Amino acid sequence: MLDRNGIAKRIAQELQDGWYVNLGIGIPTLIANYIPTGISVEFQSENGILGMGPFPFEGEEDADLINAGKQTITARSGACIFDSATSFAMIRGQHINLTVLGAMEVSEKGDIANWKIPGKMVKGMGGAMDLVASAENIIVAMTHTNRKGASKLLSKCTLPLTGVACVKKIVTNMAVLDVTEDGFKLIERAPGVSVEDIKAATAGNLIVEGEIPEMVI
Amino acid sequence: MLDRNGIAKRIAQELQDGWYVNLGIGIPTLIANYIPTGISVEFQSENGILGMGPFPFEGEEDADLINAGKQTITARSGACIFDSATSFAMIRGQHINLTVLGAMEVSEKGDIANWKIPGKMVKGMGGAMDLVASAENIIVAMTHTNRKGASKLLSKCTLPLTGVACVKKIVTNMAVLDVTEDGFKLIERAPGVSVEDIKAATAGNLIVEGEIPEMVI
Amino acid sequence: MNKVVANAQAAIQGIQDNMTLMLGGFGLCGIPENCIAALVEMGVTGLTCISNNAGVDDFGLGLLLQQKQIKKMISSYVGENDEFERQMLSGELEVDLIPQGSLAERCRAGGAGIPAFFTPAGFGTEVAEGKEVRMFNGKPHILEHALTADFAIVKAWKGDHYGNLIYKGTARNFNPLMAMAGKITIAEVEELVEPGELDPNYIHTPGVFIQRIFQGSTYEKRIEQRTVRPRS
Amino acid sequence: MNKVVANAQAAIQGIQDNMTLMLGGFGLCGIPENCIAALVEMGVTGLTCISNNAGVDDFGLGLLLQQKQIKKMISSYVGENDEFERQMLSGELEVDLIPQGSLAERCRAGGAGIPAFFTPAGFGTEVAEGKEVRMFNGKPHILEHALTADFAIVKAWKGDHYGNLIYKGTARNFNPLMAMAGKITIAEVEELVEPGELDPNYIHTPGVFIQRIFQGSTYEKRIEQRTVRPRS
Repeated sequence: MLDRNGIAKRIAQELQDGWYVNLGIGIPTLIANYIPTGISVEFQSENGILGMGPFPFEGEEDADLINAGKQTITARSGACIFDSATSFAMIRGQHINLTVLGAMEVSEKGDIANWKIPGKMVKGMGGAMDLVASAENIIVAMTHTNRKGASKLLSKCTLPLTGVACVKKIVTNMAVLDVTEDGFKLIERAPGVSVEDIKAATAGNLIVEGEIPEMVI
Repeated sequence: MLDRNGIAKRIAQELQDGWYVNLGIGIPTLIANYIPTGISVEFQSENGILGMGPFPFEGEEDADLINAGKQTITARSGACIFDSATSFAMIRGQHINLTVLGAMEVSEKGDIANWKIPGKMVKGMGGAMDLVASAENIIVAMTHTNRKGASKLLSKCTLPLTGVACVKKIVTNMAVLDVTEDGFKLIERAPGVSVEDIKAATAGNLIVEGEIPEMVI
Repeated sequence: MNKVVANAQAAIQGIQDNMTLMLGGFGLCGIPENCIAALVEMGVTGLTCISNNAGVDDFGLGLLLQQKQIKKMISSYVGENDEFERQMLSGELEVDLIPQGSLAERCRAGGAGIPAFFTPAGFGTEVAEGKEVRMFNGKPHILEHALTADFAIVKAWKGDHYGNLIYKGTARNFNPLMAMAGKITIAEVEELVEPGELDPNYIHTPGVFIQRIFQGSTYEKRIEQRTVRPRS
Repeated sequence: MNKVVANAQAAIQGIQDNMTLMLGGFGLCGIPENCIAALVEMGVTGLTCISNNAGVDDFGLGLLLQQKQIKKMISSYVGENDEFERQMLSGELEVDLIPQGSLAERCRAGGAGIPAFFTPAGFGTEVAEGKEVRMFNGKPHILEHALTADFAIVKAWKGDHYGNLIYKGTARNFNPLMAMAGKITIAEVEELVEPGELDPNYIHTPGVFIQRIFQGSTYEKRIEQRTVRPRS
């Protein structure tokens, strides 16, 4: 089983040279720490910066320079700042090559739910609905099951949707899966996790074809 | 009868302190030379400048600083530059207090035609359609009759329209007229021009109520 | 064309109960601190506030929530505020949650005289309920309408007497869009400069969108998530 | 992420007959002179060109018109070009005239993933023919669709390797909007600078919109209407 950093490391392998990438709050944010050597990617934060750098050194925090998670950040050389409408013009206009975000549920059709638990939690969708409705390439980073042990990969989402038929790939603590027309297609197993484990933890339709390799992290 | 500068001077009397004004090509441009003392107005040019100043001194022309008529200009202190979408956001969003433009024809309903003579002349509408569709306050500056002596104030426009029911006031070489529900209402006569002269030169419905004062220029 | 007013109290003159306000900022970054404090002092109630977030319990719009001055929030994300969640779940507070990009574009549209536009964001979700759906390029889109406000209140870094504004860093966010969409727009700035000091080529918000401007005082600029890395 | 190419010839690689191009500029102000010259040299034909104007007889897009490389122009104003008028009236050239604000907004929409929007501009005129009309706030509006292009070609003052751009004065005009709307966007700049030289806070076009950038040579920057005032 992977920890949060493991999930981030595995997703980082998907990055390609020259990509612009939007990383959601939580596990996705960690991906920036594991960019493969030899490639150059730029991170966009939807509150209005492209070319986001690492966290500042202590004492150098700037209240006027934060990411979408409200964390203090730095700007890399070659960064640029813009307003929220321009930021979502980039997103909606498909100028961002990859979006990685967390989810509470994903369906085998690629539907995603991550913004609301009726009656319990309503934080809002933030930029997630714009991101998932527009991005060509969406990877979900999440644990395979929730805190109660229930699968988060379902035949149909039970929570209010964030987007429809949009998720292309899922990387969990247990597996890498592609969302295909026929359901979740198992691509890789996490170290020490068997196909049977993944089957048991996946409520939606799981497609297992041939030998499933273990991830190389 | 007024000359071009006379028309501009008369329209300048309509300016109010603190207004943002868009001046069309031709006679309207001359208005900037006659701003009443004691008031402050800012001129917008739809190619992307607010706070347009006078023409530059010879030798100080900047190819990167022009107005919508492609004339070299200067920027006043407090000016700002923006792109064409922002420029028309100002116009469409009714942030500009007054638009003055020329016309080939105006109807008694306030329709305006100024961009096309089918088969003969098609220069395009430029920003005129956006301006007339959006501005709350539109003054047309033109000669009362065309070169052939035909009236330009008609019951109905014969040329392709630029906008519908939008013109509020007309200042010609002969008169000042308001566009009302019932037609062209005569407000002032140009020096030396009689009401009869104006009646003869106006093809659309002309309303003359009481004594018509002569303009004070 | 001098739009300078003395202070926040003067700037918010005319804001009345039950009005709709837009307030710039993302989280606590780029929020009009002085005007928010003045609104608390003024005690105006029944407000509809359009703002990406709702502040935190004891800062930003959270201060207006504490005093129950807000009837309705129109936001994209409100997850940092317990009092907000309490008022919302209890039904005291109406909430309209909008995708962040749609919120930004709807404010811009309101200022730009675009009454409505199509966006793919929210199709197939609660957000699309009751909204027109249309296909473009084989993909479903929903029709979203422009937002405007009786007063928009924005925070900038520098501004001049004409209302020309420059923002700093990611404190820009929603401010330039909301600045366009207020019937009256108030700008509070950290530094009020003389006309001519701002380079016309680098102004973020043209003065035409601003009706009142003042230099705020004692900006706290609170940081929500102070994240740092070790010096190696 | 180095997007620099050697010159205009390298930048326009891949532009083929019958493609749709967007070209920035207002009149002759802010036009991509180097790329236009390279397109003439390349001899590509059947082009649909989206540009606010059509240049003058012997400069700007007029050069492509002279060589009959343009099949269709999509513009708002073309009044400074006799050859244009001749080709249009004779039927050699298709022309789609669009209100300037709608043209700007349609380019922005194309880049911003907004497939269509409502505007009041053109209602009741030829421009509205065949277009959906809808009332908003008691006023008729027409539905306009986004514009995109196979290649957008823009001209900026300064740019860096990432494609971040800064324009100068009113040479900005349509360039930032068209930069957003090209499947591939080429930027030619007067000065190519090292990353980090441009202040992130004052960049007009974020590099994400640009695929290729080069430093142009020998800008003529012809003035259409040289207007001056006497020194008093």
